[in-house]
Amino acid sequence: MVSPVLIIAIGLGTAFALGLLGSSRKTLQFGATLTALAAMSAISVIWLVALVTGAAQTAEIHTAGAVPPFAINLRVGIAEAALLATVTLTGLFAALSLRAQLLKLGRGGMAVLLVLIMAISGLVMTRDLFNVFVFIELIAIATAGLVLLSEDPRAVCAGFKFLVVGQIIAILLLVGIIFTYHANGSLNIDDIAATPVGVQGAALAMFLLLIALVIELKTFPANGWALDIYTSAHPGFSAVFSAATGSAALFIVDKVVAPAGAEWLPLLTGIGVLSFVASNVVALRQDNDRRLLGYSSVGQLGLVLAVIGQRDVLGEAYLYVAGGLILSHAVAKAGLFWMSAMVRGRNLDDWAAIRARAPMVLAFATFIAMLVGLPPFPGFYAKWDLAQALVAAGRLPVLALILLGVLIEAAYLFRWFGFAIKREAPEKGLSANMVDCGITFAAVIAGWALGWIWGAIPGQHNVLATLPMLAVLAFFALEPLPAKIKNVAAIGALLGWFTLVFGDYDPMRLIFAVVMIPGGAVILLASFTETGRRIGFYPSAMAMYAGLALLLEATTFFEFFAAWEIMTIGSYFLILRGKMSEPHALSYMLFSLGGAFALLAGFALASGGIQPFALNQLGTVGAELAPWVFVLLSIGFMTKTAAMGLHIWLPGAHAEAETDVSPMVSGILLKAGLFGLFLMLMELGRQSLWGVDLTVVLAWIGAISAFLGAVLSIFQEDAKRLLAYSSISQMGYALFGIALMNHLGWLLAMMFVINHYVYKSMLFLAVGGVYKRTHTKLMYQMGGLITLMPFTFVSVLVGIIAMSGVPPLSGFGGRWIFYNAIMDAGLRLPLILIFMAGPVGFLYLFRLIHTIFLGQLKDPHRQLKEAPVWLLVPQMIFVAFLIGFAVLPGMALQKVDGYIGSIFGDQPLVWSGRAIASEFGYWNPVAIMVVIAVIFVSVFLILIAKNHDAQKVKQFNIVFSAERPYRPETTHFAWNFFAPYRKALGFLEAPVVTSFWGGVTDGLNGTAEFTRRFYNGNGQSYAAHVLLFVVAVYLIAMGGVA
Amino acid sequence: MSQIALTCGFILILAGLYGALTNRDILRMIVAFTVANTGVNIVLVAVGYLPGRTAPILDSAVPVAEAAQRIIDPVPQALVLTAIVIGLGITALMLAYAYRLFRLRHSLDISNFTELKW
Amino acid sequence: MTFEWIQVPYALATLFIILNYGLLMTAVVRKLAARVGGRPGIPVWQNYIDLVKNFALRSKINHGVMYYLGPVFRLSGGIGLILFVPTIYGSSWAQNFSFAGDLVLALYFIFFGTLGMALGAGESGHPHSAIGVSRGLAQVTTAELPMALAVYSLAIQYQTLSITEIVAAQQGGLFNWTLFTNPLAVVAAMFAFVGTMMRSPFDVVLAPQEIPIGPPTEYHSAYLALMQTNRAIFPIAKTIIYMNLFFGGAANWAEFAIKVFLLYMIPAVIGVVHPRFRVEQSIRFFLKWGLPVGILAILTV
Amino acid sequence: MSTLMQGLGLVIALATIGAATLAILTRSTVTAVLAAGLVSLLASVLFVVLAAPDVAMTEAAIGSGLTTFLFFFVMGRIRRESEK
Amino acid sequence: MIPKVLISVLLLLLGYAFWTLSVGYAPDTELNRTAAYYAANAESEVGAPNIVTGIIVTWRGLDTLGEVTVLFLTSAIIALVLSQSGGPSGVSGADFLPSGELLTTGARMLVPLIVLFGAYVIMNGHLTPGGGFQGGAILASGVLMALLAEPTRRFGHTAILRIESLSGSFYVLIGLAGMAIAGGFLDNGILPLGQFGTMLSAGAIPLISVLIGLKVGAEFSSILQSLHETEDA
Repeated sequence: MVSPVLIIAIGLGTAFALGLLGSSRKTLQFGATLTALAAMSAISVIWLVALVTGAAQTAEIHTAGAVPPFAINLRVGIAEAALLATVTLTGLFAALSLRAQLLKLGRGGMAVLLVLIMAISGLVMTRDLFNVFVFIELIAIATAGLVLLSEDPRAVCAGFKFLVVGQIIAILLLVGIIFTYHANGSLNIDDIAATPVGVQGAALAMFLLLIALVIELKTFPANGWALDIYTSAHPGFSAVFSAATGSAALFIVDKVVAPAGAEWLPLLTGIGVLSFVASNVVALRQDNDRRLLGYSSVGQLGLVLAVIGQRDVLGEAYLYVAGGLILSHAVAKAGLFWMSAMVRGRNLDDWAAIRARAPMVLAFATFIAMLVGLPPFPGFYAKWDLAQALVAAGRLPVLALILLGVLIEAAYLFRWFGFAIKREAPEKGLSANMVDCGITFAAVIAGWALGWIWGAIPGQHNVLATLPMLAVLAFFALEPLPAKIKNVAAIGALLGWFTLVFGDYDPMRLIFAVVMIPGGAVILLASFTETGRRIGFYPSAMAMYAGLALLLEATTFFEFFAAWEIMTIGSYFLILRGKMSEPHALSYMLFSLGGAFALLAGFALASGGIQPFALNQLGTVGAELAPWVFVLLSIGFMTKTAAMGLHIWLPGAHAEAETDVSPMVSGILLKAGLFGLFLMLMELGRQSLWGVDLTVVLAWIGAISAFLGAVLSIFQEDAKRLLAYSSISQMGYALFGIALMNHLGWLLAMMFVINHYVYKSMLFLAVGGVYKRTHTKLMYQMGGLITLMPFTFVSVLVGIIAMSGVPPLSGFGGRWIFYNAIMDAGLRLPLILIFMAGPVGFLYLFRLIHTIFLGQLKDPHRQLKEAPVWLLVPQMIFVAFLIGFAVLPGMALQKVDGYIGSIFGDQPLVWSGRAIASEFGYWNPVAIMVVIAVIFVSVFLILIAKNHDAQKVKQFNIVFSAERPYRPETTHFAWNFFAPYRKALGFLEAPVVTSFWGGVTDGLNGTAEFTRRFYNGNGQSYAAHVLLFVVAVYLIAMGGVA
Repeated sequence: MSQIALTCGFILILAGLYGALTNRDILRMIVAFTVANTGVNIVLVAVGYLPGRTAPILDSAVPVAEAAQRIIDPVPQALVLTAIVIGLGITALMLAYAYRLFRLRHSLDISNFTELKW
Repeated sequence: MTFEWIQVPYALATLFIILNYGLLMTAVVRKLAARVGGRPGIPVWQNYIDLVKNFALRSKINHGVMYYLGPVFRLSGGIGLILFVPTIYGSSWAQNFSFAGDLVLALYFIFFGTLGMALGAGESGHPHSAIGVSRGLAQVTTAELPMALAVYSLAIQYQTLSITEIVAAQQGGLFNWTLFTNPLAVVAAMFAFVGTMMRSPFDVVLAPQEIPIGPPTEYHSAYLALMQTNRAIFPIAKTIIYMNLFFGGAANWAEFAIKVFLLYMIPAVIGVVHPRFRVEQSIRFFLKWGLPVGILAILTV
Repeated sequence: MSTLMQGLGLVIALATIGAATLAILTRSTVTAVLAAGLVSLLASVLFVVLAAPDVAMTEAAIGSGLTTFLFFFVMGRIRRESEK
Repeated sequence: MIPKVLISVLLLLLGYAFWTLSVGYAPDTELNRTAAYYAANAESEVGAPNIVTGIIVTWRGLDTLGEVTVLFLTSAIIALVLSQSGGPSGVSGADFLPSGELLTTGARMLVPLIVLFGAYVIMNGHLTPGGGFQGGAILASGVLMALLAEPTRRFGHTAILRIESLSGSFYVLIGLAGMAIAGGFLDNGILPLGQFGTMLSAGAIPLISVLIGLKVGAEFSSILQSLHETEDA
């Protein structure tokens, strides 16, 4: 093992020696630079590996042959080694990224880069306060030098602002250091920490020291200078500035906190959280990509600073959490800056250029997921552990603010991703070359590898090391294959997984599993219509299914949450594929993440920091916390089921998705929320808060959703939106059923799980087929398609009969159970809404079938063909199932009924033969079917007997008001179909919820716009901000310490 | 003695900062920073000063055995030496920047260099 | 209760009685209304004549499958409704096929014919049919609401969803009728009854076109005959439900005939003396008057 | 340490502050640069009083010497630039 | 721009913090443990009577290496800054200071003396006040003098560059040698400590001082030259 000092020696030595190579041999100089950086990287990586595997112990390196505190010493432990590896590798890649500039400038530039990397490494290793100062100054000077590499003349201004602030930092730092030395008689960090301090003024000295280091982190609001650098510097350098310098600066704060003492931690937390939230808010209004990344960097550093401030409660998890966040940040930010080097335009929507290259999209998605902290990346694990620790320590406000910040960060990052995927690609395009792509992909690989490592650490559940996730990865590899082959593989994978696991599930899980896994496979049949390669579809879809599969497998909170997030990510990418879905996918993502954070908080509250916490221990939560856990989890789950108030993401997301995606996200994905609610209520049962029974609240929300969803649905002109609102209504029913908290209520909800999957999938596929042929989703532009698309018509017909609950199809079973269920329940008022929702639902369903298939056929549609056969196949399977399920509901429900009975300890339904009886009524599906069929057939036969020779006439052959209509359009009564209804009840359509969320968004954006005016571009103002920050924190801190 | 030097150093720092924050001329800002840096150096040295002792050089006047009782703290001096040199480096760099900025806009007024903002 | 083959002829007999009763009674009601208006009115056998005439008509056209099936759905709905509800309490042969399902089945099966008819009319391509359906559906959502609440109130009151058991609970005297034991529910239900019998003031649904529900411009011949048949039995079937739920049911055919006639007369009389509401007016009416009563009914039971 | 030294220190400190004030407040940049050099020079005297000869040497050579020349060089460049 | 009043208030508050520091400051009466260690071990460990030099070169050698690097960086960056900007030809110093015959002649005489003095200061750094930095700065003033005297003359850029690179590289190598054969990176014990208080003593300190002096001198010179000269260099 070579000594880590060599990192410094090699860096410096090479920098000095470059002058010997002669100014004309630039390539040689560049080669030497690369070699030196590679050697430095190699040393750090070797140490990292050795330390992690236990082959080496933390190294204490003494210089000058004396022991500390009398000589400067260095240390390399695991944290240091990891940071060193990050720093040196970033440096190596940065040299590659900057190669053109470096070769142009020659020796000087290369030397500066080498010294910068050397200095950052030194900063990471050193244990001496004044040495810290020297390295910081070296970094500052080198930064000021490298900023000049940019071709942007504004970089000069940025560099100068940076130097001005650097001077102020230096002054504060020196004064702080010398007084700390005076108080402690030592400059060695460990020595200071070990010695108790009694001297007056030591706290103030420590304050100056800390605040100077904190300003190095570019905390809000003392960070205008740094943002200018991010905006104008060469991105190859910005990557170093953000990833390497930022991480090292954090590490220094962390080092100094030990001698400073725990009383400074709250201050750091406060600064960090403020910086995190405020930077992210300001970033909302940013449209320059690099400045946006700058704000994001500042925010991320603030987040880690807050984590440093929480080290007292994190205990052993501290390194894991902080490290996860830092490394995620470093890798992702470096990667994004490198990508920014390839994108020619500077506006966010110029990133649409990357769309042409699928690997770039993958890279972009990876980096964003890392920043937001989504699985399987380290930030996700870190976020989880952080939440657990914070809740265990009762620091809920900190957690709430951090989650808020993450949410805002997700907002602009995913909005940006949406731009990249959906906006028109700019002409300027991309200047991709092998080297830039190579280093970007090195970052991508590093990101996934870190995800694996973070999961593989003992005591953690490795999200990536599960069969479904491996399958997802496999589908990345399959991407070059044609879509049809991948589709076979996907269906095979789903069915294979199902056969593997279904034996272990209890009946209720089994129902969910059938709907989610083989149910997904049935919908995938429709994907056979797609030709080409369909890049991006299968990894996303399989990620969603993997999430669902893991959700069912989950036994602990963590597994459940991880699965939940995976499912969300996958479905987000799926939804984003739709033509017009950009804003809707974003709002889907944000609501989902918001809901997920509610879950995170709820789980953390429930477990009280104990890990792993089994799902079925949820019932053991103490009586004081249980209602709160209930509230948080319900919010999380209801976001997924799109309960009224949290629903505004759904219509757009479901309606704008692709033809075969809509049924997946509607028919299948919504059930995840129900699954969660089932799990929660099974364990928690009824809970009351302030005397209010929370299940009653849920029932009300369910009823309101059922009613308003239906009302909104009837006013839609867009067929898919109509179906989407209908889903809100249907999920409202299910929610109501669950919230009844009795046997039949739950059975009702289970019935909805099955039925809604079947008929909503079927209807979405049918409408999708129509859309494929007519190229419109507006129903009033269709009409009369029954003769052209008979199969589609049949499936819609069966679908709406089933959905409206008209006997004999399976929807009626749901209604019957519903009536029996409410007989037991004490709830009466919300029932009014439910009662009304039923007929209202009939309205929109009729409209759907009428305006599309009946009425007059439009001229442009006369030549249409039936929908593609692969769209029809799953529909026909569903039709067959609906009829079968209508006759024999017992095949699915009887076992579940028994299982629910084992939960509630009762058995209200009696299954005798094929008839079902309850305490109140009875239901014989076979008899119903037979009677209706016999009557129908008899009447039909009579009609045929009389009218078999009826003359077929054109549909258009009609007369009204004694006139022949002129064009079919004029006689298709379809637009604003329920005009009287709108007149009477149109006020229910008022977009109250949308306005509310719109207000929240506008408020945030307004705050962002207002706040960013603060960055007026004047270097002196920035310097004054720094002073203002120092003084403000000083006043606060002294108030706190005194 | 050290109180006097300390106060003097702090006043120089504040004066320097005041100058740097109120003078819009870039060169004057740099001048102000050199004043502030000098102030910092004075503070550093003042902190290492022990009344009634001599410079930390062992010669005939200060034999090794008595050194600990006779000399003042050498550490701050060592630090100041470093700080002075670093200060010069930064000043030189800022001057070079000032020249670049001047070439960019033919102005030395800091408020003319604000196109990067928000 | 299970199925036995003997039930089939029993059911057919019931159906036959109700069909004739319906044909005659609607004619009588029309005649009464005409007399009140000072006109001579139709002969009481007029419905039979129309039925036979339409069945015999030779010229017939077809607009498509759903158009063809619409009347079939319609009539099946009417017949089914009768057959799923026990007609005469205590009679061994007039229980029909009520073993197949309870009150819930009857309530939801009402929509079967409506839906089919609406679809059939829709395929005729006539704009008026669509307008009629739109109005009808819009109105029915609020008109049925008090009924649903009343039924729920009733079900809680009697702790059963079985129509037979509800009727059984009302035996033994006039004051055991739901009308007296739960008057709020009955009032609420009567809102719905009046609202769904397609008479003034709630018959604007029929006004523009008379296709989906009333006699036809497009539907004719055997289509019309089927619909006329349904017109005779469907209101009776509905009235039977109300009779069973709220007015003690019928223990024999005479009681049946009287009660149905009287109930049927309620909307007829109201219709004669009230002008039409527009649809949004009826919606508001039901929400303003029917709904509160219904709510009271479920809260006080 | 005698009162004499104290007095000397005080005088030098006051002079330094005076020079600094001049450097900050004067209108002429040249005066400011020279005043800043003077501050350094006086500071190095103060260092001698504070028993720090090494520092004094450095401050004199670097702070008051080289730095001042750097300023003048840059000012010369700028002047020529603006004359052009 | 922020109003001056606001700045003043901010600085007053900062001044309050400084005032608190200064009021709370009491000079030590004894050397603290670090300083006491240096005082006690200056002879035995580094062998340099000038403890400050001992600290700078040995105990805090890493700082010094960094400090040298700062100058190195600065000179490199200034060269970059000025080479990028392009500018008028000619020299600048002449505008401010007369470069008359007297100065030229005086400079010719003075420069060798200054260089000599610099060398002395460097070589005696471990014995008397002075050392690599001070000496290097003095060397640079020699160059400065020459520049002022003969504005148009160009000094060997390459030579300065070579000196800078070589001295820097050697410094690092000596540091590594310390790691290889003595107690650690930058240990001066690679050479014998010698007779305390003599010129050739204190291990590698004089050698390092020379390297520092050369390097600092070269760097200062290069900075001065860069700022002084025209860009076409």
